[in-house]
Amino acid sequence: MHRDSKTFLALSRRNILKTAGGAAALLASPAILRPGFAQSGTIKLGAPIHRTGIGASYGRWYERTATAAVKVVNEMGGINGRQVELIVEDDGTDPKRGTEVIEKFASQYKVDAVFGHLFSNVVAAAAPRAGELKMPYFICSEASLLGAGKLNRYTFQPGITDVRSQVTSMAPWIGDTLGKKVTMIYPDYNFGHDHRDFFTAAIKAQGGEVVGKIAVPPTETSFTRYFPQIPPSTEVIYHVMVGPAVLTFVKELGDYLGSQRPEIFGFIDSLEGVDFATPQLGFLEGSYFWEAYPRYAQANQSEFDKFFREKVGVDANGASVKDGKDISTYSHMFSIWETLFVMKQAMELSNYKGEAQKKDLVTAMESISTLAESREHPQGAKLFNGKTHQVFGSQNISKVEGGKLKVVHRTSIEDGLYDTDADYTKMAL
Amino acid sequence: MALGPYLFLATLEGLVQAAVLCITAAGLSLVFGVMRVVNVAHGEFVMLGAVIAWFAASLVTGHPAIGFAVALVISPVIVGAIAFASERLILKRLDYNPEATIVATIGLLYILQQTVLIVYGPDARPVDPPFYYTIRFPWFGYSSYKLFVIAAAIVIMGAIWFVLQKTKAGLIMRAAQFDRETAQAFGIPVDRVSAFVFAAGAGLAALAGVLVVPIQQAHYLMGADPLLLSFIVVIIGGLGSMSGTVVAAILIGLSDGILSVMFSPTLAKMVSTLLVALVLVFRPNGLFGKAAR
Amino acid sequence: MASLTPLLVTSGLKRHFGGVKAVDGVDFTLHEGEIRAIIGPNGAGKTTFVSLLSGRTEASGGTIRFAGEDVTRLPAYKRVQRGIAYTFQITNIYQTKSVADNVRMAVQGRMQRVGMPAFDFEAETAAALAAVGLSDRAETIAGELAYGHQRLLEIAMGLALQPKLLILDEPTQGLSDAEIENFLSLVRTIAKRATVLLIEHNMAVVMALADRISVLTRGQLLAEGTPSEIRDNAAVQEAYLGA
Amino acid sequence: MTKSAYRNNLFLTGVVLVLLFFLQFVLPDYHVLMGTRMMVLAVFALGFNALLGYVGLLSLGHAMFFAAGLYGAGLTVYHFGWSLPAAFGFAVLASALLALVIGAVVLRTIRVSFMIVTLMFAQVAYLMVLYFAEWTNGQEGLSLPLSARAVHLFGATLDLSSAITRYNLAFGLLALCLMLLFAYLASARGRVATAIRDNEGRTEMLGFNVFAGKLEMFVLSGAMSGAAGAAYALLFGYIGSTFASFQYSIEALLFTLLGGAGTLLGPLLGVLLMVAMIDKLSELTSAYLLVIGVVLIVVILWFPKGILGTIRERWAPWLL
Repeated sequence: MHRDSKTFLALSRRNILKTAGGAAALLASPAILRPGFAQSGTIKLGAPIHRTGIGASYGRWYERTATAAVKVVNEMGGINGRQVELIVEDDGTDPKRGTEVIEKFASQYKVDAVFGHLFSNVVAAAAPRAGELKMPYFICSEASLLGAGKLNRYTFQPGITDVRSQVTSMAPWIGDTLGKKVTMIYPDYNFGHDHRDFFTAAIKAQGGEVVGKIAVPPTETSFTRYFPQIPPSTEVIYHVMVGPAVLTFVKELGDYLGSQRPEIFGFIDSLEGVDFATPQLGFLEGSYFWEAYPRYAQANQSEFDKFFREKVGVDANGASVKDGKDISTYSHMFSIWETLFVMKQAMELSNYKGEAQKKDLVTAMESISTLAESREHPQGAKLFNGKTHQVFGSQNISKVEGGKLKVVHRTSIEDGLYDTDADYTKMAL
Repeated sequence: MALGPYLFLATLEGLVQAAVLCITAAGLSLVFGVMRVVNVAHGEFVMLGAVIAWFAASLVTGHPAIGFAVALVISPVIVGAIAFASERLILKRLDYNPEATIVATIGLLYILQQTVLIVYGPDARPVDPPFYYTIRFPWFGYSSYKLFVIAAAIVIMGAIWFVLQKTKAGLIMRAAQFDRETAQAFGIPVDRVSAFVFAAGAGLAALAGVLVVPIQQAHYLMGADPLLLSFIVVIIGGLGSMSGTVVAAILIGLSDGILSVMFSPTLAKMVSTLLVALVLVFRPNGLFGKAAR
Repeated sequence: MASLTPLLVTSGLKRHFGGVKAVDGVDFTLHEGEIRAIIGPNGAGKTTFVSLLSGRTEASGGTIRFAGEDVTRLPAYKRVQRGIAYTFQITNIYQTKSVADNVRMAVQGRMQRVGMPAFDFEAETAAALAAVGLSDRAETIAGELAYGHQRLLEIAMGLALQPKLLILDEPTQGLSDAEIENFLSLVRTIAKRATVLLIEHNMAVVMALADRISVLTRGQLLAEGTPSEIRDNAAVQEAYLGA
Repeated sequence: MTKSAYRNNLFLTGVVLVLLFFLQFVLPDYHVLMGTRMMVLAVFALGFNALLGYVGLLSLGHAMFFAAGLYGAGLTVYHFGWSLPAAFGFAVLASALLALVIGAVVLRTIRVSFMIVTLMFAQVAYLMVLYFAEWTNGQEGLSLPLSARAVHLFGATLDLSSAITRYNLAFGLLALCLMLLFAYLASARGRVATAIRDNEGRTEMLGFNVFAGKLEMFVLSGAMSGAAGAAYALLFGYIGSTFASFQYSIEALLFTLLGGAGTLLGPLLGVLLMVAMIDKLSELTSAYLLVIGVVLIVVILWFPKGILGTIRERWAPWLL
């Protein structure tokens, strides 16, 4: 039922971009562009995807994963007997367009829910709009805004743990195994600030300290100039970077540090979608990465992971089965898959049939608590907090060995739980 | 890090930036000098150069240096040809009217950038440097390829100087720059010179793109920064003055390198852009340009 | 004919472009009501001189006094408001506006100067057009007029400003003999209300119109006098014939 | 302007406004939203056109005034909790003031220099938004709080989350700006502006202060762009640095050139066509900005007068 975006795109490019006349003809015929207009009796889900802009490498894989998940759902008979239709819009990883896309989903396509928003700067702008439009809005972004009570009753994060929980659960291991004096390098927007604030607090609780904080604008293309700010007393470099230039960042870090490097603990974000078998990344051997979901199939791989890889089209090295050089954003993209299945669960709980039941969908979501490891949740078991709308799962710490990532530590769900006053159930529906 | 090595690193970074900037801005300056056209699409030519280098590197097997060498040759040629065609099809028809050409080159900017998005995709893709060796200083390591970029820029600028000063083509360009009408009267085909100059300017931008791509990765949005910086350089150096351009590129590259190590890069960009705007208002011939005629 | 009050006085007026001294220390006096012609060989600095008077070019040195006031540093539009009107050597009109609209702009300019009294816009416009004989072409687009008529429109705009001093820069250039005849009587009419300063190459026109003539060479005032005095002046003859 | 031309223009503008007003009753939800956005952007384009179309100054930095209005309104609401009308008024004043200061500097330059200098000032403004992230929250931007989504005025409450309310507010602003510009252009001051555009030297030699005339229009233009930005912030409840970017300056230029620079209704027409085209194309390809490039080049090569400008030239010379 869903539209195969890839061929559709290829086709449309050929069609429209050649002649202005073609574009004019298309303008005059809005109804044929979207299957969404013609169909009723389906559940329509809007997916705002970062097809372009700084989140593009994530966006491509989020789209593939969402498409695969919708296909699986439809093969299972859909939701409440209705087929699921996926409508994708590009938001350019731009907060402004993020808000406009939400409006478009609500007023033009009249979707039942929106899911899959990733970059937290876009989420921060789009969530209030979704709340105002009373549109159930499921994010896959790790944004800690939600757990802090800063968003609204219609926003949920049921597929991935937020940054606060991630760093809280890993700080003890970092402090004990790698060192207590940490220098942080992070992107200068709220995602990075979450890392800065929550990790600083978490490592302090372990008796450690953050000795250097280096904020880098997410659109930066050259990084060497930032590195002299790394204090000599640093025992651990903690890096997390996003955007199109992540590989440059890591390479320049390698050039700068050379062989006598301190311990390095990175968030896989810094190399998400990047091949480890790049010659200049040799210096990472023996360093550590956070992974929400191990990119390289581990020795104890679960059957659920096998199923997930097969359906999305990813091999044991985390690359596309069609192109071994096309590396997935494995540690994040599972979240859009899991999110869809949580939505399915909530829709089934509330016997959701259409738009009028959006409020029931919200309350059904709030009643969910445990999620077992399964094909629907291949990353592992999770706890969902109905009050804060946030899910909690286990984190992995992997070591680079022979150019691959091997999990050396897995946190428990409890390690990442934190106290908060947020309670969205008290907000008006 | 102590202040000395800190400054040393900043200087190295500044020189690399100055080197790339020199070549890019030289192209922009040449086009403005001879044609009086402000080419807003200049940054996209840099981007195209880098993207073509990626294609070259992925098509040519074997040592990365081979792909790089191929890119050094074909990138400027292909980009030059694209520029040549746009000059014939668009700029010439506008009779080089200054305002109209700015609007047209803005259009060109979007067309090039978005076409690359369609053909090449939204990802940043790496290109291996022709050689990979890290020079170890006592305080930090530094990529030898970056030093190569500085050397390459010196060679290229030398070649530009040679062409402009010592060859007939250079003489023709200088004549056209000095006075279009008179040059025309002396039988110089100013019209055809324009097309070649536009192509040459774009080719230089592409060359800068090839040089920078092993450091930066090829990405469809990478044209914005080089455009703004070369604008700044060309304005400070005096519009159309080649030697002014070189001096300004070194000045801007170094100061930007040093300022961004010391302060926020955003602040550095903000202040330099503001200063340059004021230079253009109050000293329209640039800081190093000749006094008002 | 000429009254004794000087309308315009320049002293030591200079304009240098780089090393070129286009106007180099001119002391010049113009009396109210006269018709003065400025002549001189090409490149003598005539146009630069009147540009300095009208404010289109800034003086490098010296002073300009108009109606007793120092106007040396005033911008051009303020001098126009004080009563100095300038008609361009190369016709400079609103090509896309109608003839009447061209003149209306001038009337509006004057209205602004005298400060918004009840003002009959259309009557003023019509009067200026009638004075130059363009009444029947009022609605023609100015750019479509014949060259001679464009020159007349230029003068009509000058007239509509009702200036104290009207500067005409080569007004007869490109006109036919018949048009020149017409022009001569027009200037004589204008001179009844305003002082006229004209740059002119056509010596017949100069001799027929001017009360007095000033001769410029190489940016300096060479001679001044009545038409017959100038005609007999040896220095002037030398300058013109290049002896 | 002759009396009949005045009547024709008044009539045409009236018809267009009546049409726009009644559209809200027939359009589907999404198009009401699009219509609202288009009308606000049309105010922006109107402001841009005031400068390009009527005094002949091509600015490449008008996003700076749009952003001044956007942030002037958004930040006072967000940080100081100002009432929406106060924030709107402040934003318009602030952008007018900014235009006065910037105008006094940039109007010393002409033609190409003017374009580049306005571009650079706008770039500085954009970088400032990023740099003062503590206040503006940089690229991520700020969403206005729920309390700022309603206006309490004379005992009545306007709910800004209602699509129809927003439509009518945007309509009111557009109507006001159109009428304002119409009145201005039909006045003596408007004549001076077009005289400057047609022949600057001549106008100065008729005793008009050309610099002041340009500055006046620059301020009017900046204030109108700022009003559009302020309306955008308050109606849609989100402010972010994207609105200050180069692309926004270009869009104003694009709308105006397409519709016809120097025509009263051209910018509105340009906005309608362009925004609809961009919206449709974005469903088909991520590279939808290609259309900006293509339209710019097609217009500049073959229709430099734009749609209404061409119509005026061929069929309706009275068009303002």
